[in-house]
Amino acid sequence: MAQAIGEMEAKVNGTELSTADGEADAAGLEGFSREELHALLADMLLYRRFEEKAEEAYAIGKIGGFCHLHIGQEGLAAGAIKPLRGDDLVITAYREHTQAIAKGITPRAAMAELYGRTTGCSGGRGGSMHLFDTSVGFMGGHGIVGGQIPLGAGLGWAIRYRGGDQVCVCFMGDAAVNQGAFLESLNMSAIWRLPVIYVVENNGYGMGTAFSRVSVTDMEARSGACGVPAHTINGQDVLETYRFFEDLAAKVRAGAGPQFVNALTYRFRGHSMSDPVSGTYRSKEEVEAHITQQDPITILRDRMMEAGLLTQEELEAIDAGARSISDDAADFADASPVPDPSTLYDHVYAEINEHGRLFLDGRGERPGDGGPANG
Amino acid sequence: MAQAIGEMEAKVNGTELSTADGEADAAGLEGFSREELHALLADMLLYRRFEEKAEEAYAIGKIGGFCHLHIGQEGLAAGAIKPLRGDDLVITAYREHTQAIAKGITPRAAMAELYGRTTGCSGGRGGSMHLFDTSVGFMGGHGIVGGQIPLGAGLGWAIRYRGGDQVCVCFMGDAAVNQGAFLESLNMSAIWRLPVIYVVENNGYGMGTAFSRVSVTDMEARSGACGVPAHTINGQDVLETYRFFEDLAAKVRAGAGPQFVNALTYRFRGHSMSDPVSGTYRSKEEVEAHITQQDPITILRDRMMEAGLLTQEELEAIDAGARSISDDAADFADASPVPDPSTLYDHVYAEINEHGRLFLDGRGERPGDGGPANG
Amino acid sequence: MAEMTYRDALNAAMCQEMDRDDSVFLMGEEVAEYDGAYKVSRGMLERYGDQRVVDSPISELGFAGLCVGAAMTGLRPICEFMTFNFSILALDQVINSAAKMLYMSNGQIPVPIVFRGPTGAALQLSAQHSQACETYYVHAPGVKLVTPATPADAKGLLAAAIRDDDPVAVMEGELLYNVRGEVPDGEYIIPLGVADLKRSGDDVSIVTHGKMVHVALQAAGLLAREGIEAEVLDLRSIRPLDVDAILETVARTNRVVYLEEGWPFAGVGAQIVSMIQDEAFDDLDAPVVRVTQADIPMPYAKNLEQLAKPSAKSVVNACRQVLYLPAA
Amino acid sequence: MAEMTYRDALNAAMCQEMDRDDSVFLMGEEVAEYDGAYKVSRGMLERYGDQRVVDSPISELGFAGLCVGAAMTGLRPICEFMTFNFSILALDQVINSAAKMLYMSNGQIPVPIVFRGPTGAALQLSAQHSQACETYYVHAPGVKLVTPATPADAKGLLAAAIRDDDPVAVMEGELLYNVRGEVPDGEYIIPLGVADLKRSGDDVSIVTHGKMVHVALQAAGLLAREGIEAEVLDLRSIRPLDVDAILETVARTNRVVYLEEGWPFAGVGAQIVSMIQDEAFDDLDAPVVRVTQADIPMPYAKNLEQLAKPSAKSVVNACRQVLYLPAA
Ligand SMILES: Cc1ncc(C[n+]2csc(CCOP(=O)(O)OP(=O)(O)O)c2C)c(N)n1
Ligand SMILES: Cc1ncc(C[n+]2csc(CCOP(=O)(O)OP(=O)(O)O)c2C)c(N)n1
Ligand SMILES: [Mg+2]
Ligand SMILES: [Mg+2]
Repeated sequence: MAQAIGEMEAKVNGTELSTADGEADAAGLEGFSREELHALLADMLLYRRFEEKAEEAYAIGKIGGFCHLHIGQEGLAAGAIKPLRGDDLVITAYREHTQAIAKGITPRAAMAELYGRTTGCSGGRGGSMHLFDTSVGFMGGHGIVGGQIPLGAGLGWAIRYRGGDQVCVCFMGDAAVNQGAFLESLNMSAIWRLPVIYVVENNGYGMGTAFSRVSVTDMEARSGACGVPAHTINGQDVLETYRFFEDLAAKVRAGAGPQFVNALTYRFRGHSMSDPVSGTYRSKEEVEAHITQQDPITILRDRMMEAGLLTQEELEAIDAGARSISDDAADFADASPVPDPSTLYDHVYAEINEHGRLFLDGRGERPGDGGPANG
Repeated sequence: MAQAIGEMEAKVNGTELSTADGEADAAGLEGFSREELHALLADMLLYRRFEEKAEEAYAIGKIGGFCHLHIGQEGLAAGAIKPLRGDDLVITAYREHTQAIAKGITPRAAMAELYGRTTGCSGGRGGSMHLFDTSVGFMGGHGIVGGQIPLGAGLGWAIRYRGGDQVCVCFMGDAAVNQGAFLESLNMSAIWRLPVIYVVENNGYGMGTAFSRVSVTDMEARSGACGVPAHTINGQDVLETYRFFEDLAAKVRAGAGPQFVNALTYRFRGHSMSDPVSGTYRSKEEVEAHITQQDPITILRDRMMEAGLLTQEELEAIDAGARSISDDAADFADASPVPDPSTLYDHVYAEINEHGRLFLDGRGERPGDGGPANG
Repeated sequence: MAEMTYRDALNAAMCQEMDRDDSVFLMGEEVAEYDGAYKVSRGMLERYGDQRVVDSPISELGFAGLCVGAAMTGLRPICEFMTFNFSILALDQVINSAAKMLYMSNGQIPVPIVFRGPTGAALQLSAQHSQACETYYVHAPGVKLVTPATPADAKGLLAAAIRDDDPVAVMEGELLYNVRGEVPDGEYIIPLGVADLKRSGDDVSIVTHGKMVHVALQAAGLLAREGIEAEVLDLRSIRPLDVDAILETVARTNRVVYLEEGWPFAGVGAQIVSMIQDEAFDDLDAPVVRVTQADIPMPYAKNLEQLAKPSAKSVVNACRQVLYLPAA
Repeated sequence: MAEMTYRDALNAAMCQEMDRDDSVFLMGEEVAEYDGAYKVSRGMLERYGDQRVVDSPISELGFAGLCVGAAMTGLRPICEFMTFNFSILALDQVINSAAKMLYMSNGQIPVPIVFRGPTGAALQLSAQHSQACETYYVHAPGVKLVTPATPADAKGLLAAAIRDDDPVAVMEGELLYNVRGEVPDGEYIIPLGVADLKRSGDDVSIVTHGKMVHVALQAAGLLAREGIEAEVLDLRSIRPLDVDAILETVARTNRVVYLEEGWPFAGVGAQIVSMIQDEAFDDLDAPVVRVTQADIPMPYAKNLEQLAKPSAKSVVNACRQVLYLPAA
């Protein structure tokens, strides 16, 4: 019953698109132009290099706090977000750097946010877990496990309320389905037929806890209680993922109502930069096996090469591009100013009342620091 | 898909035990002795008369606050609780007077609690929504919709932790399954195989909202997400209910793990004493039809009479007994003392610390009232 | 001016704003078909349809979060909690989403939402249904809070809350819904952050908010019979807070009682006292005395409940205390 | 006496109590196989098995409620929140179940539960992971709260909390886990409600709790260089509150600064100030000054975060302020 990691692997391996099978691979490329394939590869390589750069910057103290890398899961950022329209909305948890970039936040703005600089997409106030850019429909970056799920329902509500045909894609981790907010949100989405696609990035673990230890059912069963249709896809196969989301988004746009996607994937790094890659909860071997056999980038690369759609030189050029964009993002971030201390109290409230006092830090001045207060 | 009230009726009527079918009735009595049948009838009549007495007392201001009557749903109090052992635990919501009596709280102690008297089972501090008696395993009486569900899981946890073979029966209304606490609790019960029977008293409505308006699935589907087996029973048939719970409790005692029971029933009165019996949300006709065709007391009475196991005289005697117990309970309550004002601050904390101040009502005296404070 | 109930004034404010702005909608338990558990939204389903007046499942965390999400796109939800007691289930979305969103997003995402419903005790509803929830809402920066005490204030403050671009909690009172009073016709807005002197007096100041305003006025009446003139300052808005009005009344009478229906520990009154001692230390002729609910879960029994709630008598005695007079 | 970290002292307290009482168990996210997100429960799974050291799903409301339910039968759960930020999701069970159960049941059902985990900010964890949650726990009567600042206090207070028959929140600090100090060997209990004078001084009192004790001591060191002797009173327990110790230090120095890491509005400090002005009005030579987190959601950027947190410098200046000296 429990969806153990072994079973998950079996499923991932069970798809037609096993890397060992040349013919199936060729078939898997169908419907994508050479340019499209190159673009997807470039996207994923960028996400990978961006995260590696972040890792590096974290190690030398340029980035602080919690930092959760998406390495290994890039197929989902590209495959689920690239088929969306610009005015579609994405909301997600804290492992969101690459999703933010996929939706249109520039690597510079993303990296600068990780560095806590004014040029960051959240002005340095949000940090790694709270990237925002409403102009590209990226609605954050949320840190409370499950907290983004009702918000995602609300974004869908707003779309429907205004009669729009956008969709909202709401990502979450596998552990988030054990939060009550999941039930409440899926149920409301179902009764009001909201245009929301809930996507579980099912990497098999919530921190050090295997999903099979906190659930006796398969992930597919989780949305059935509320009547939201469930789908399982191989998130390591970016092409399958892309096609699936292209299709599903069209259906939801046309009024199919909320959907639940169980996207199988794997995290190649520790839970956050503070956590080990493996430990009692998953073996080194398990991680190694996934890195060698289930890397979404390798899978696409090999298939493109086998199909004669990618040369080693092209690959190197793409990778060099990804690296240089990431280096540039880091340089840009590093050269950007830190927030001005005088802005400390900005944006607590949108409307600074003419009447009364909103900020209670003393009589217009904080003891010691001299920070301002609305008097 | 939605389990509308019409469908619910169909199910209720679809059981073998239709009141119109004399033969099936006789069959339905199988396995119950004359004494047992009389006892169940007496129990339900007592619950009915008790609630009617409470209704009366509320009307003349002897009972205050919110008062939610169980009238129409007595089959579940008797059928689900009477088969339990004394050391089994019951926890429930705020519509719990008859469940409390079924588990062993005396009508006197229950009524006195409604009256807010010291002789009440919660000393007059809890009131209608918060009846408690740990000595009979009745763990309350809780007012936050869904709030008792994690508590019920915890009672089950404690039973398992101590290696006991009791079961915990945790009641809730149909509307409570939309609370996140429901998902979280059922999931934990499933992964830890807790000996808890979750019972939805499915009367089709949460206040004025039909279940079909807040769910696109049938109630049965609700526990599937977490892998807790679901059962649907006709809660208006006390014998079916009794047999079912006798059986299920034995299975759970033997280690079957948590269970989910969708017990179909109907509320004959308004949501609480402050609400109308019918309105835009359900018609007078609908209520009338249920009262005439789906009264658990009438159903049992008719079947006993048809089977020659109950005479009119016996019925009258039983009813007179029920009335006199209820009258006595009210008289007892009315004659009981109200709490002594000096006890106002008792039982906020179990341990009154020797050090420090726990109660912050001034310097040992509240302004004005002269209430005490722990100095 | 028309006389109407507090309940109808709230209804009028919502209708006024829904008429002028399509982005306003109302969601909550029983708000539509049932006309509201306390009939505050009577007739609104018929008038605005089921897309703008929406019955939610009993999922406080979920529907509050859904409303916050909708507000992130510029809609203006009115999120009704049947009572604020139940909103404790939703606090994560209030604090971690609504209150912090604007700051985390560097000003990109205002959350123009209203949370409203009754707070505090009614009559014998016992411990889980009688809680005053102000503290949970005002502790976090990013949320505003108003507590109308009269029908006119109900209309003006709720309308202002709906127009405000920040999350605003509007805490009402079950026992206030039937209170009648004059309410200005037509569009009527009371800016947040403006206290209202409900009664003038030179001897002592009773500062308070919400339904306790009526207890304060009653106490002032009793005091007047003894020749003591109490000023009753209704804060109306706790955040923003009309500090100037508080300091003025302190300067005028030099003696203050803070009255609230909630618990004392880290209550609103604690904040007000702390602010007064900080900013008007030399104006006080006696320590500020707080009158609050007894520091206990609300008991059911009528006599105990009465004792546990602030009464006019307890306010009178608190006033006498700050005047160094013996208790009455 | 042995030197150990705060983390290990907490571990020692839990082991001490689990050894002597089978009814004590530990539940929370990652407490077992992962040894705790912050390794506080290191080795406990191995020592006590998976029935007593239990990894929960990420279901804060659910597992907190489950623990309360278990406590209703007399078990003594230690319910770990990975951080108290996440416990906002569980507040309904803390307030409506744990805090009110004993009263509603007329004394029949004590709830001997411990809620523990880190509160407040660490380093650059941003708005949703940096909140000090004291106010949410102490506002409701029925809950106790302790905030150990040193390894010895961590051991003694956590053990006392586990033995206590009431719900006790034990708020720790991520930044405290590595702090080292002497800890008494063997069974060690510090009664709740006893403040600890961490430093003596005649000129000014810094009253504080939790990890701010270290900031206060740092500030006292700086002040000493200027010849100002500050007393540092660590409350250790917010509820029950050692009122006598506070009044004594007020009487001694007549000048008080309250320091806490949480927000000011209706914070713990507001309550303490209100209590002091009520009970020691004439002992104060200056208004009590509060030093708190800036009244904003915690920003991520390092420089802003530093500004937003109370610093030794801000405490020094607050002390100078109550001494009517110019800022340093
Ligand atoms: C409500 C809440 N509880 C706990 C945490 C701490 N925490 C952060 S991430 C995480 C694990 C989440 O796992 P999953 O949802 O599977 O996402 P993944 O990290 O695998 O992407 C936990 C326990 C939190 N942020 N919020
Ligand atoms: C969390 C919460 N939200 C709202 C309420 C108000 N309320 C009390 S009972 C009720 C309806 C519950 O319906 P259901 O669960 O079906 O039980 P029934 O009353 O039919 O027995 C509501 C909305 C509450 N007590 N708690
Ligand atoms: Mg995961
Ligand atoms: Mg119901």
